[in-house]
Amino acid sequence: MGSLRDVLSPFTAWKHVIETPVTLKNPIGREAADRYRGFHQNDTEKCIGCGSCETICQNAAIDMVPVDDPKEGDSGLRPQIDYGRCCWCALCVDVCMTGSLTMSNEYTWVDTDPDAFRFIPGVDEKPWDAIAKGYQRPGERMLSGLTRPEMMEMEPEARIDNFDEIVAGYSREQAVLEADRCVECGLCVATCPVHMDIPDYIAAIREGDYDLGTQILYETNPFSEVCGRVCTHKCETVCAAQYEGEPIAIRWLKRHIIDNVSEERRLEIVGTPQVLPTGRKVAIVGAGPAGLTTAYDLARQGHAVTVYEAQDHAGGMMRYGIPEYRLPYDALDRDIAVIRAQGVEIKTGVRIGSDITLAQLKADNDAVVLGIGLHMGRSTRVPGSDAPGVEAAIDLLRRITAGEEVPVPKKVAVIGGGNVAMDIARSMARLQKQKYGAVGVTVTALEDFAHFLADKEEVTESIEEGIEILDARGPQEMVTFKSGKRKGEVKGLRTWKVISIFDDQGRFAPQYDEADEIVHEAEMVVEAIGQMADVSLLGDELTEALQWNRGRIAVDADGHTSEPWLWAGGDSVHGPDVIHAVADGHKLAASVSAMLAAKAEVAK
Amino acid sequence: MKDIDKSFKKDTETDFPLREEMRPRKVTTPDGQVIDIDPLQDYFCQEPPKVHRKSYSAIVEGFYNWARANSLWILGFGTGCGAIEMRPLMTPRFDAYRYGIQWRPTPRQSNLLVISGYLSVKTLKRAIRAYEQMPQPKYVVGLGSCTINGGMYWDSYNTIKKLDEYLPVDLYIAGCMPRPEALLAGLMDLKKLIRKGEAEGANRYAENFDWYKANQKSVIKDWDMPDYSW
Amino acid sequence: MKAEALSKMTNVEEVLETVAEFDREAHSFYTDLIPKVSKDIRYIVEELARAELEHIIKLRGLLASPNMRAHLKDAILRPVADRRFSDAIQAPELGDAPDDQEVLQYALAREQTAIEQYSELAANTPPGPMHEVFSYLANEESKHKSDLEALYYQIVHSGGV
Amino acid sequence: MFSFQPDRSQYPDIGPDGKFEIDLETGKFLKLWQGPNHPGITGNMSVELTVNGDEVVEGKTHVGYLHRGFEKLMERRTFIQVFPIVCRVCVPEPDFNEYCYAAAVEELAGIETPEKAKWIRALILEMGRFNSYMMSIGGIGGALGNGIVGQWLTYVRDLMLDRFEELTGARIYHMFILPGGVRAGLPEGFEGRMEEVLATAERYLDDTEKLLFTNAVFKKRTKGVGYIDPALFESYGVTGPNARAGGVAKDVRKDSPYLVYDQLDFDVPVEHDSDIWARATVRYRDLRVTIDLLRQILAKMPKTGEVMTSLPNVLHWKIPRGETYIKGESSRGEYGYYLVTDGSGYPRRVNVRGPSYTHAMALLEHLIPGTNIADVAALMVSLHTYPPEIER
Amino acid sequence: MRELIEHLTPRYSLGAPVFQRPGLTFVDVKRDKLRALLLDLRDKHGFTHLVLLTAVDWLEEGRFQLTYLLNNRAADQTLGLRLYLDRANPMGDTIHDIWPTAATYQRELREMFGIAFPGSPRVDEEFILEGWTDMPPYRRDFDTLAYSQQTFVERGGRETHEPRATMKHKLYPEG
Repeated sequence: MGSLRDVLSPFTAWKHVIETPVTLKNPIGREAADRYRGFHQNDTEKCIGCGSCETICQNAAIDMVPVDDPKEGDSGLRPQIDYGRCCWCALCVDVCMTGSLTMSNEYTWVDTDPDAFRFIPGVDEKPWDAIAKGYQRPGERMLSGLTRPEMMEMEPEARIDNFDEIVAGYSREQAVLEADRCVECGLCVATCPVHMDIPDYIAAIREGDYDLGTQILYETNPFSEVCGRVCTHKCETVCAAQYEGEPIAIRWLKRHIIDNVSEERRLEIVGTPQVLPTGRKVAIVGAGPAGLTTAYDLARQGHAVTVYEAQDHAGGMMRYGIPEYRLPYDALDRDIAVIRAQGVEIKTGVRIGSDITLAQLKADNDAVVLGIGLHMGRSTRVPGSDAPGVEAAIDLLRRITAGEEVPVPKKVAVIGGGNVAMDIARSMARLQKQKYGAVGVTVTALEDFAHFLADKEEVTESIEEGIEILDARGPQEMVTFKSGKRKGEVKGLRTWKVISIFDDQGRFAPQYDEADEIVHEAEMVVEAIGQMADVSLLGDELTEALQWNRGRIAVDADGHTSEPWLWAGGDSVHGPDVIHAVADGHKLAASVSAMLAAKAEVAK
Repeated sequence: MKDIDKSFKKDTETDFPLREEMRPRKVTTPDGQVIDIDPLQDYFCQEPPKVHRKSYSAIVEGFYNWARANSLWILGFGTGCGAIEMRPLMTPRFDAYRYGIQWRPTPRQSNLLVISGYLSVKTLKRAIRAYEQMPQPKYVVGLGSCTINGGMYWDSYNTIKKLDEYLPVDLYIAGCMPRPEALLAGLMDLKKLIRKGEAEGANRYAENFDWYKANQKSVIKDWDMPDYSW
Repeated sequence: MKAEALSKMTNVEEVLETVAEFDREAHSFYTDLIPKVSKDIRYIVEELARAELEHIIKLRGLLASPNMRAHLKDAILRPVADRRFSDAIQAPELGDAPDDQEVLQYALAREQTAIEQYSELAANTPPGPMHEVFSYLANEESKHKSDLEALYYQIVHSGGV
Repeated sequence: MFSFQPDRSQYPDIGPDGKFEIDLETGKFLKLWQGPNHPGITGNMSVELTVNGDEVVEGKTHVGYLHRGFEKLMERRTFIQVFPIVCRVCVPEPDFNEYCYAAAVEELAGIETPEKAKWIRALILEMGRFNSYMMSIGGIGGALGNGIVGQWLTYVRDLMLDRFEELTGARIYHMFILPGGVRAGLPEGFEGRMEEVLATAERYLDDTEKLLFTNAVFKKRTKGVGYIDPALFESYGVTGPNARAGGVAKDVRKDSPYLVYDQLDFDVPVEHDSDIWARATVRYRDLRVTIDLLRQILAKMPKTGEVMTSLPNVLHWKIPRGETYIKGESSRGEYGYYLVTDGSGYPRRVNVRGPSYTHAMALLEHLIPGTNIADVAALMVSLHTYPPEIER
Repeated sequence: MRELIEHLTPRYSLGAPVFQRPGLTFVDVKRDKLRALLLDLRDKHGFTHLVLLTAVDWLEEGRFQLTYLLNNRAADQTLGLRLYLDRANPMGDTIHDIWPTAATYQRELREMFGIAFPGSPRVDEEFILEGWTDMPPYRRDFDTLAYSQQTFVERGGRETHEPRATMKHKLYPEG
């Protein structure tokens, strides 16, 4: 041991004396790498305050603090980060639903005050706010799914000659996958008109607890079958998942719950009123969503409720306005059965105004609630619009539902770009297919596809079914036969091209190209541009006595009209929408019930 | 994150008897006396340190502070993970020595204690002892989230959450863990504080000795360390 | 008849006075109509009446303004395009109890007539103050008409469910 | 020259088993604490030595100074929330925790790792090994009075930290290996900059060889010191370089290939003397292998491909009941994670098997009696233990 | 591996094996058969390496699971032996004489789970914790956050808000 080499060799280290030092001249503030996970930045405009960052933070470093007033789809909260907790793992950045939260590559923060290390990125100004370098998510978020499972639907060929329901509903596997995507921020709850506990029932799906799910649904909405199919799902428009990827299919998940609970089980879960009858009587006009929801709530509080319906079946617009292939009648009946089970009496085929007067109802009951729908179609009133062969969409739909014979010509033109236009176009297409084996429906809408009123899937499905949809066409005239046997009858629709429909401010300001004129050949022209309520049942006296608000009955926040005994809600007051009508129903019931309780107090 | 078990109460469990050496008992001392001891209650080193008075002359004090600021001698005691980022400072690349900063192996030669991250209760006991052994004037720098508010061990049963409950901290550096550059920036800031005469942690410790001791005792059981002179 | 009376005038003030008088007539027409229609749609007629009144006030303001011509020129620099949306909508006879759509149709037709008349007058007047005032008036009516069309779209074309 | 015979007349009695009867009252023994603040560079642990003259007669390892209760903390964090904290278990080589945890979760949750992610994981693990060996060899030099090696190699390690930083976005705690893959691919021009670091490293290693491994003093102090009988390897759970220094070619990368190690061409260096010298040399040689592996990985890595699979929503990610054990070859030996799940969103139990656990406790306590005080630090450092992975 | 398990099962009355992946198997074992089985595995079947010894607390089932993980390097096989102990009176058998390193594991289990291993060297000495007066912290019924809050002081001044509740409070307080 110990050769001469072992003694001399270490001295070679002296060669480093003449090397350039590796020392950094000024190490303080040396720029970190481009990807460095430094201090947080938040684009507060983009941020929606969903709180996913707070949920995922394993250090409890993030608090959601109010920065702004909440509005739809934005809680107004913004993350405040405690650098006495943070570990710079960037899971908050990875999970961020909007991609607003990022990290700069700045890393130096020295302070004598330990409380200074709490700040709201993007709100409290920091020197690194404008630094572009730092950790950003490389692509879309990957800590939760981006896309919905595809909904099983009937193929166009299979569905076009019948009125069977198109959408199959999610399977358990699909529903769990979809429910899994929810981050439970609850932003949707405020937007839902009835404030359904959406995250909770989605959680119930994940857990496979459909009984609990049903219970949650019924806490806020007795029309889960209906809303699970045709809800306008405002909730999905504010869903945090939409910013990267698709919003959660909340509507389909609701339907999935109700699909998995039998009618009998549902009755067991919901039960019957658990209170003694109060002896108070309430009459409700119209067995639509608003009326029936009111009835459901009031009946569960022990009041005797009678619903009067002019048509032969309960359901209102849900039955007579929505085609069967979107909302099967038996699904609607299952919802109504639960409501009936609460002791609600529904008298169908009774038209208020002609069969019984409103005054009579007023006399017989403690309160009257108006929940009438928009059953009258608007006409364009262009030349020829009163010709034979011109029909109102809503009227046709009603007749189809009621099983009445409707004329089915080979060529039909529809005016309108809303869901009703699609409904009648697709219904007529089915009837044509049954009768002639071919579809001949043209839809002309004033709006262009960018401003279309109908749901996207409605348009897609209509086109799949062979319906021609022409956007941006302004109706000018119903062309009629000028002579011959069919003189005066409709033979077509003349339209102009609409170049643009709204101006820069989004005000209605259409511009036409008169050179682009088309005459759409049709033996029937269906007007589906809008609807209104038939308020003639009120009678002149009451019409005059009531307060009105731009054509609709004026009500206060609780749905109370200017007459102390009369409440009104639903489509005729707040415009057409099932879920809004349900929300109105709850409000009306609460208001009526409060009044009845006050009466009972006085009686004591 | 799992929900907290609200029903949990510490120290109410009776199924787990204390270890033999932690129970109160009688002990015979080498000189034959029999004394009672209670390891969980007996504390030593109760003698408070003295407040380090400023010099009467502002010029002299200014000179002292200048000298102190330019000789930060750090105790080579890495209490937590952050210690690993101190090592590059000792090497040629970052070379903290050129700023008058160096590391010493014993507290008796150091005036700066860097608490490099979390402190387990067991280490807290040693850190306090090391700090108390350091001659005045002395400074404490808290490194990283853990010293500020518990950091990632905020729910650990074995680490303290707020360093300033137990030791007087002059300066904090954010990060988990702070890079050597940030640490160096912090030390430069500490120098400025010292020159301005604002790094008064040690005097705070002396003035509020009872408060600090009470806090220390609330978490450290079994304080079996001898008394020492300040 | 309107056009005839106006075409003979040579004075801007006179024209504006006369037009204000026309508007006053229109205002009283709508005011008279209010009780005739059902209460739920009365707001439309009330709005129409109010619009006429606002127009009168505007004309009065213009008359009182010292630099009236500048105002006129300024206004016609930003011509309002006729959208022609309601061209195909027929002008109805207002019966005893017209519905909301009929009232709007009627009002639209009135505006249409007015636009046409003022435009024609403007076209037949050589450049100068009189040309400006007719252009201005045509412009005003176009504006009014497009407001009405927007209202019509909102009420009638609610788009359906 | 001259021989030195100690006068044993003053020595304490030796019991029938050949060991000292330790009785502090005799005044012939002294308690000497090494640590916790500075026992070489091994981090915060302490050895309670009982010495008799220069000879240590008993050593007890004390740990727990860095105990944070990780295994408990993990039980109340969701599977994704565990991800940021695992790397903290071992400070100088955190990536093994990330890899083992991610692989364990992937196995129990049935997630496939993309091919490219496997290569990047292997790259990171080897980079971590590089750093760890740099610290270790520097530490051995430092503990034996050759601090300059520590200075050099810490500088080289810092260059590798720069590469870590640009790849993973952090210097020490990379938090880069997520369950399901890795966070990102290689940055532009990474290979070239890596090659520069490796070339620099080789240059400094050549110098280290001359200064340390061809050094009479170093040899004198390490050869024949701290001998571990290879027969003890199995009973004391000795793995990794400590075993390889004793002629046992234990290496998980070869014995049970994981990630892409079956596609890499490398030999496991083995020494036979099982003393401090052999342990230092085997690390030095393995470091050379690591540098070669880094080059191989960068050359063979697929240039394109996904680096991350999409995960189920991690906010309520549940993994069915099961248990698994994932291991890898860290710079200190077999590193493993034992993960038990119970079908909930939280791990039932995570047990970290750090190699230091066996090396620093029973083995060290077994080795210490009979050594010279001056050699204790070298012995500890040569075992290459990291206390945080002992107590977690 | 399957052959070995089949071979050992009758002799040591093993439970049903779980073949987690090629190279990793878990099997239940009875306490009275453990020692003989370990010796057999070590001496005859090449499972010479004790990888780890740890416990899992199945609080709901009232038992502790001890996992002995053994490795056969030549065959690249890892075998996990699961032994269940009554949680009310957990008592294990020391194996430090088979693997001396097991003493460390047993000391940790004694401290962290409160499982006794009579006869294991220094098993009752403090290991990781110092001055611990509460229940063993790795037990499932020990809540670390609750303990932490009751023991240590946190920095105040923090308050969080739930998005859903905030929006309800501000947008539809009555609903």
